[in-house]
Formats: sequence, structure tokens, C-alpha cells
Amino acid sequence: MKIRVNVMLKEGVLDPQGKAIGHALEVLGFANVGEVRVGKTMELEIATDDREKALAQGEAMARELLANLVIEDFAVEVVG
Amino acid sequence: MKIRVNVMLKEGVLDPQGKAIGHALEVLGFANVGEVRVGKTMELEIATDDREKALAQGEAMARELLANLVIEDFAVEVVG
Amino acid sequence: MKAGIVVFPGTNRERDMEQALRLVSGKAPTMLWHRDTSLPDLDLIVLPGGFSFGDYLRSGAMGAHSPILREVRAFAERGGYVLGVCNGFQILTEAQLLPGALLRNAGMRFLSQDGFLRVETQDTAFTRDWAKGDVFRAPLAHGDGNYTASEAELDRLEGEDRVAFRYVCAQGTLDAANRLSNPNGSQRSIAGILSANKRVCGLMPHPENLVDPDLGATDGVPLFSGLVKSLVA
Amino acid sequence: MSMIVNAELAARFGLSAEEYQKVLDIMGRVPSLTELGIFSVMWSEHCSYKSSRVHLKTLPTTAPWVIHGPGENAGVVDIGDGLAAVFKMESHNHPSFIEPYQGAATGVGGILRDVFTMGARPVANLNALRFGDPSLPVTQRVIDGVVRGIGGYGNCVGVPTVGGEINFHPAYNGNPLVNAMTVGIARQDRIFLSAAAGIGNPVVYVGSKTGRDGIHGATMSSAEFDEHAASKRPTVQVGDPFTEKLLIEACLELMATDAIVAIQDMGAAGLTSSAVEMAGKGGVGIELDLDKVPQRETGMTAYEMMLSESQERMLMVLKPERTDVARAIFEKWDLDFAIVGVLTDTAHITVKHLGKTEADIPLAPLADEAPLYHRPMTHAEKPGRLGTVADPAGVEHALLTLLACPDLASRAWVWNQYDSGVGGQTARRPGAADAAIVRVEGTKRGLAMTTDCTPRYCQADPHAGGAQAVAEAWRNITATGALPLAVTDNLNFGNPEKPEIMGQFADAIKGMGEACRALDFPVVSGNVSLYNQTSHPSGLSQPILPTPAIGAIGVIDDVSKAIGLGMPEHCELVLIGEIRGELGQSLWLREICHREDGAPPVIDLHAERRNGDFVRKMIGEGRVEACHDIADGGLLVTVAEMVMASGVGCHLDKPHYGTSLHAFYFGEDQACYVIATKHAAALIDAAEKAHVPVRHLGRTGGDALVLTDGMSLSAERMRKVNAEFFPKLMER
Ligand SMILES: Nc1ncnc2c1ncn2[C@@H]1O[C@H](COP(=O)(O)OP(=O)(O)O)[C@@H](O)[C@H]1O
Ligand SMILES: [Mg+2]
Repeated sequence: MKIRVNVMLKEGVLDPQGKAIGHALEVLGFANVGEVRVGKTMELEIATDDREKALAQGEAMARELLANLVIEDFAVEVVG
Repeated sequence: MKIRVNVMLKEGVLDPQGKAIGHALEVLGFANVGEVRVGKTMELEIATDDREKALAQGEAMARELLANLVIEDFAVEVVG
Repeated sequence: MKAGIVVFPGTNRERDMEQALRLVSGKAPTMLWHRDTSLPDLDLIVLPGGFSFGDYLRSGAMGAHSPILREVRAFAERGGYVLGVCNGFQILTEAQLLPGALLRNAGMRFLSQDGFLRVETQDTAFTRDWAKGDVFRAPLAHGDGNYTASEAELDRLEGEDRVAFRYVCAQGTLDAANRLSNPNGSQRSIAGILSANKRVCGLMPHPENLVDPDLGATDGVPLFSGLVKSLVA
Repeated sequence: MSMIVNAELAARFGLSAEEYQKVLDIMGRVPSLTELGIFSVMWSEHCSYKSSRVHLKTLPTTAPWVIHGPGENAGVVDIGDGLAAVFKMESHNHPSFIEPYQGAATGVGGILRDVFTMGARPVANLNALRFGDPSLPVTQRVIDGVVRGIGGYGNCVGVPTVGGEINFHPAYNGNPLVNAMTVGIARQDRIFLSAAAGIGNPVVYVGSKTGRDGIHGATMSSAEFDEHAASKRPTVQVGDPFTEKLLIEACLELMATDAIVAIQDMGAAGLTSSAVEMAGKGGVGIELDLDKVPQRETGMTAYEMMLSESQERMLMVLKPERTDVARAIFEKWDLDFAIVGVLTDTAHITVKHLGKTEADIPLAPLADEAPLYHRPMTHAEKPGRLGTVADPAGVEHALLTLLACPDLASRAWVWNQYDSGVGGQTARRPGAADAAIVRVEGTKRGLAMTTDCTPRYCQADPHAGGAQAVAEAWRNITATGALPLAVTDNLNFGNPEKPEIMGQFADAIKGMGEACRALDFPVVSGNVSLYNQTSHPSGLSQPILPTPAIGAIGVIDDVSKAIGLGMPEHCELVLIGEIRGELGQSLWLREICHREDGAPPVIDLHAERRNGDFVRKMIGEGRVEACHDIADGGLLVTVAEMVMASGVGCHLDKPHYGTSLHAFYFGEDQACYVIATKHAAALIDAAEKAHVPVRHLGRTGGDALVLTDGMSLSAERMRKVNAEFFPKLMER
């Protein structure tokens, strides 16, 4: 089973990367782009057939390693 | 309208970050984790109400800047 | 030799490059700004190291979309000489002036250490002052220097004699699987490559930081002295 | 939390009952929330130095070469050719425990701003780090984040990180220390200060937008750390080195014009402290219109904006007719630029927001009546001198154990993550010499720099430890051939409200001051970090070891003459200084005997000065091929480090100096140097004439460190043992 963990900076935390990308898009002529936020996506193959277990494990892994909860939020979903 | 652009390394391109995370998870005791792939997620606010237009623009921005098609694939979706 | 150095926001080795060019060629290079839309009369354009646009998104991605890159591309298409070092190499690949891409170092950490390069081809302006097989020291300073390209692309580079430099260990041994020899994990230990016409060269290490005897070593001088010989026409 | 202003809220903001009463007296009314916020940060330990000021005043701060001592953003000293070195060290301890990467990164960003705000181009960074027990996962997480953060920021801004130090001790388990130092170079006739002047002149904000970052960071760093730290957790400040790089270039470009009247970075307590300090120093009033402040988030209150610690921002007073020039420069570099206020003749700071006056405080009493404490002190009894200790291990085993131990293991894993060459002026990289050396661009001159402190000595005897830290910094600069010029310090201590901590603090400063005076080595800038203490649920409160980190610089006229550790073959090894075999508080005692006791080594400042001046003179005369001072681990570790640096071995003579063998080899005697020379006879002769203790020690050659008793350790073997610690710990 494959899960995806999405990690984004918390609301209010400065996102220098998003800022720079927004600026670059503007220079490229995409005038209608507002805020840009950048996060990480991790796709993980988990050896289980149990959706609930996979999600719970994704949550555990995010808390322990994949996300930095001081500045980041995360979401886990099953993708296949 | 908010879109999300997901950028992942292509199948076959070595993903050192994914490998490192896989290893770290194993050290932490998550024994059942197979392949890990790491990508980027970008959430962009687009000043339009037209879903199709937003998706098309996301695609254009990904091709021009957000993804490097030599090594990366991307997917665009509307999230809000 | 009339050289120009492109400065992007976040470029930080432009002064190092300026110093090296001045020392070896006896002539001060011209500084170019990323927003410039025309070029002065030049023999060589250098894209120096640094973190153009913070290296945000991908190293070199935003620099490759700067106005001046249109001019650099046209210059290269006219047969001009272009050198990209470190971030400059990353920009050249992002702009597809050179093939492949530079991924995160295999060890997932920034590498700042002496690297050892073996010269793989001789008949180019960039390598003529070395002999093929020469090994020289060049500092590495990068987080994304892991050269990658498709197998077909790599075969083509080798077939066309377009690999300029490879990482080796201090004793000269080539071993792509060994971090002591190939510190960032580059495919086939590739440290620097050339365009099809051999006039565009990109490499990750910093020969410009080893040109001054007062600072300890001059291993990097041949890169610049070779260019001077080729371009002082 | 409820935001009704009263004594209770004031207490939560860190103001004592008496301090709050003073606020009421000054204001003649109950202050607004914004006003209370301003008082609380300006009167925090971090900004007001209320516990430390009376002691800091005793440090020597002047010399003919000192251009600006403490009181400015950084110290400024004359380095010749009309140029000045601008440098300072600053802590980011608490943030680096909460979020190691961002804490360390923003620490580097903050100290860089202190230096370029004075008109200097930053040319080098250093850092002094103290971590807890390395076997703890939390320590490893902190090391990983701190090292990545320092590199992530410094590498991107393009300032080489050329030196620093790292110690480990369980006393830092819950409270690591991250002290960052920046050295910059400026023209002496283009130094920029922060005193505002010119009623009516515009106050200009440049850099990043303001968000709700790190509100109350200044008061937090002045509060003891406990297990509730998580709930005190403000939004962590995230650094943006890319913006900092632009800010450096834009400021230096503007500084080449004559537009700036005064300039000040926004550090701790952001807009509040920069506005208050600029106006206060200039004796003028200042009015801020917060509606003009570039904002990253919506709906920010005056209180939030005044206390935000968003990074990469500066405040300037400009000549009115030059604002357009300035605006054009900042726009070129894609940075925000906004006129946010004006200098007034009211002698007040007035803050307006959305048509309301949110704060109106008289500046003079805000500064003059800031609390100042003579806190009670007690002085711990000093440990007695260590008696004789038998050698349980033998020399070879001890040497290999020491080379492998956390405090002596190679730091290459760390410095290999820092770009030490960017700028093209680095002459001695980390590990190559006792001090790092960076050439002054456009000249032959080099700046030598180092950071030093031995906290275990300071714990045993703060007075001796404070002096030793200064002496070691001086010695490290001397060992390269450079002339030591001046000191910056970062005084990291526990809770000053505890008399024993305050006693440590005062004693360490006393020792520092004595050493600075004896060595003509004035203190020109610094930083104090108190409340480095972790309280445990048991009620016990663990302070860190007293850690007065010393940063120092020196100058050498010809950078190509600088000396490093690596020695060539066919040299004689000579010992300068006297070895009595001081094993008290030594690493040998700790690592081999598992004891941390005894008195630290005796500091003889007269010998220090005499021996060091002699060594520098010999280097200047070209008689020295390599030089290394004796410090942690003692003589044999010093020699081993020289062998490892070059791969060239040496034979040491049979020692016969009236002390036991292990004490001779591993005692941490001060004021000593090992020199490799091709002119041994002349050098020994000169030393004797100058009454400098000198001994022939051995000769270089081969590839092993060889003792007369038969011990022979190859450079390779020692390097391997020495290199293992960090990769094994961090790359599992
Ligand atoms: N321990 C110290 N020794 C000498 N000077 C100090 C010390 N601590 C602080 N200073 C000086 O006091 C002034 C204020 O310091 P600080 O508040 O840390 O500066 P900033 O506001 O720039 O961060 C500076 O000039 C600094 O050099
Ligand atoms: Mg300051």
C-alpha cells in the first residue's frame, strides 16, 4: 500500500521559498499569482493491506521524522 | 482559486533524499517501509474562477519553471 | 581576453572569479547584471558560483529564466565561450545549454572540502593547459552537485569526448561507488562537461579559489591560462 | 491569555512588581498593551543587561587601535591601510534548542547584520558551540540541526565559515549553546553608527516584511528554560539567507553614497529596540506610523508589529533629499523599502496605528531608569591542587583514547559542511592553523581569528577559567604569527538570580579583565546570555557550565608568512614554555581516570605574554615552519595534531623534566607552544637570551609519532582514530 505524506509550513511561518517562487512567476509574466507556499511530499510504500494501519503509521512517521512540528503541519493519505 | 502542483523525480532517477529518509525510518524501527520518494508540493493562489484556466496555467507554470522535465514529473490539481 | 561575469541576486563567488580572471589574464572582467538585455563585446561569459535566487525551488532554476540567459544562449549559439562553475553549471543545465541535471549530494549534506579532478580531454580551450590524465586539486562547495543524466545521454557525452573532468581520489583513483573518490555520488564520477561544440563548459568545483600562491596553491590556474591562450586572438 | 494591562500581565511579560511600579511612575498612568510590551522588552535582561552591566563595566575596552568599543552594534579596530575590522559574537541558545536549524541559522543572520549595519562587508563567520551528552538522541538532533543551520545560512549569504569550537558536557543537555561571530572589513572613514539625528528626517524600513515571528523572543531568552518551554513557544523565526544576501549588497551599495544619517539592524525586539536605541542615542524623538510598515500577514496589531522578531530587516534615518536614491537601490535588489516615520523634537517614541496612538513613551526614562541590579553573589570554594595521580593506562592507550574522545576528535565532519573558501581570501581553513586566516582583499594583510573557552576550567575556578579563555585566544592568534588585537565575548551563564551563578559571572569577568589587561587585548564588543538553565520536574535546576566564550582577532602584515600546524620533514621540534604537568581538570583525567577534579592549570599572564611575544617574533623572522600551542589534551596531543595535519612524523627526545611521564605528556600547562624549526640552535639561543623557557623536543621525519620508549603511531592510524567520532555518531 502506498501512502503520501504532505508537509507544509504552518500558517504564519515565513516561507522564503514560496516568496521567491511567487516573485519568479511574476517576472515570467504570470501576473495573477497570489500567495505561493511550498511543502514536501513523500510517497512511501508500506507493507500492509490495512488502510487504517497504513494511515496510522504514516501519522507516526510524520510525527517522529517526516515533519518538524515546531514549524510544519502534515497530512497523510492513501494513494494506492 | 487555489491549485496544487506536485513535482516528483521521474521513475528511474535516483532519489538520494528518499533513500536517506527510508534509511532513517528503518533506524527508527519502521521495518515495513519499502521505497520512499520525495517531491515538492506547491500551493498557489490564482486570481481566476475558472477551473480549467487555473489548471492550464498550473501546467504552463510547471513546464516553464516549477518542474525540471529532464528529471521530474508533475501533476496539477485544484484544491480550493 | 574580454570576460564578463554574470551576477544574479544571490550569486556569491563573483568576486572570487573576478580575482582569478584578473590575476591570470591581467585584465579586469566586466560585471553583468541578471536583468541586462544586451551584452558588451565579449570573448567569454562566466556564470559564477553562489545561490542565485537563494537556490529556492531548484538550484539554478530561476537564474535560468533571467533575462540575461537569453543573451547568454544567443552568445553560445554564435559560438561564444561560456564557463559555468558550481551554481553556474546548475544554471547551464537548467537552461539546457548543457545536458543532465545536478541532484542533491548523495550524502545529503553540503560538501566543502578539497576535491581532486582528473582531466579527461585535452583539445578544448578549458583544458588545453593540462595534459589528459592530469590530476589537480579543486575545492568543492555545494549541496547539489550529484550529476545525473540518462544512460543514453551519458554514453553520448563519453562518445563525443565531452566529459571534461572526473572526480578521483587524491592518489588519482577513479571509483564512482566510493565517496572518497566521488564525493557527491555523480554518475560516472562526472565533475564537468562540455557542449557539442566544446565551447560551453560546466563544472562543480572551484578552480578559481586556487590561483593565488599567497593563499597556498595554484592548481586552478591552467583553466584560466588555457582560456587566455585560446581567446587572446 | 487575557491582555488587560495590570501587574499580573506585567509579570507574565517578565517585569517584576517593582519594575512595573517604575513603569507606572514614568507613564503617570496605566500603560497600553503596546507600551507594556515595549517596556518589557527594553527592560529584559537581553536588552538592558540589568544583571551584568555593573560587572561588564570593569572590562578594559580601549587601546590606541580601538576605534569603537562596546556600545555600538559591533567593535571596530584599526587594521592598517585605512581599514578597520568590525566584529562581534552573539548567542542564539534558546532558539537553537527549540528548533536547531532555524535557531542557528537566524543566529548567524543576526550577527551578520550587526556587522554590516556598521558599513563593513562580512568576510568571515565563526561559531562556538556547546552540546550535551553526545550519546543522547536529543543531542544528535541538535548537532545535526545546528550544523546544517549554520551552513545553510552562511553558505548561502556567501560569507566563509572559517572557525569555531565545540565542546560536549551533560550540563548542556537541555540547553545547548550556539554563539556566532562575524568579522567584517570597512573603510575607517565609512563607519556607520546608530545615533539618529536631524529633526524631520525620515525613518526608513528596509528588508523583509514583518510577520508574527518570535514575538517576545527577547523576554523568552531572558527566562529560565523549563519543561513548559513548549507552551511558551512563540512562532519560530525562519531565516531567509537569500534576502539577507540582498540586504548586505543593497546596504553596502547605499553606504557608498552619502544618504545615511544612522542605521540599525532589527535584532531582538525588532522595531522596538531599533527605534528606541536610534532615537535614544541621538537624543531625539521618533514617531512611527505602523500603517506604513511592510506586513506579511493581515490584521497585525501594534503590539505584534512592535515586538515582532521577523528577520532580515533594518531601520535607517536618511537625508530627506536622498531617499529616492536609496529607494532605487533597494528596488534594484527586490527589497521592501518604506518610510515608516520621522524624527521629532518630542523626546518621546510615539507609535500610531490605524489612526490611533498606540504608544507614547518618554525615551530618557525608558533608558535611564532601566533596572540595574547588584545581584547578591556567593563564591564556591576553589578545588585544591590535584595530588599525584598514577597512570592506569599507559601513554599509547591514553593518546589514542584522547584523540578519539568527543572533545578532541576531528571536527572535519562539521567544517566540511561550511563553505570556508567563498570570497577567495581564505588563507588558513579550519584545522590548518591555531587561528583561521582571511586575507584583507586588495592587500597582503591577513586577519587571524579564533574562538576559545574551556568551560570545565571555568566550572572549577571561574576566575582562572575566564583568564584562560582570553589567554588561549591570544595564544592561538600568536601561534599563526599574527598580532592579537582585540576581543569580543559571549558570556553564557545560568540564572543570575542565584547567588552562586552571579558569583561565577563576576569572577569570570574579573579573570577575563586581568588577562585582557596583561595582554593588551581590549574587549570591544560582546553579548551576555543568562538563564541558561534547565529546570526538571523534580524541582532541580541544572545550570550550564559557566561559558565565557572569547572571540578574538589579530592581524598579520603578510598573509603568505602565516604559520600553520603542518610541519615539513627535517625540522627540529622545540618546546617554548614550561611544563609542570598540570593534570587538574585535564581531559586526560576525565577520559582516562573518569575524574573531573582538581584545580585548572595555573595562569601566569607574565609568562603568557613573554612566551607569546617571543614566538611571534621568531615567526616574523622566518625561523618557524610550524607552530601549535598546548591546550586540551596536553603536549602529546599537540604533537599528534601536528603529525596528523601534515602526515609528517617525528621522534620525541626522552623526557627528563622532573614530572611523571604521563603528566609531562598530558598535562594542560598554559603559555606553551611546540615549534618546528630549521634554525633550532639560533632559536634556542634567542629564547635563552629573552629568558623564555625552551627545550629541544625532537625532530620531524618519517610518518609516525615515535617515542623513545618504543611507542610508534603512524599518522594514518591516528587520523583514523581521530576522524571516527562525528561520522559514527551522525551518519548511522
Ligand atoms: N559581555 C560583553 N562585553 C562587552 N561588551 C558587551 C558585552 N555584552 C554586550 N556588550 C556590548 O553591548 C552592546 C549591546 O549589545 P547587544 O544588545 O547584544 O547588541 P545588539 O542589540 O546589536 O544585539 C554592544 O555594543 C555589545 O558589544
Ligand atoms: Mg545590533
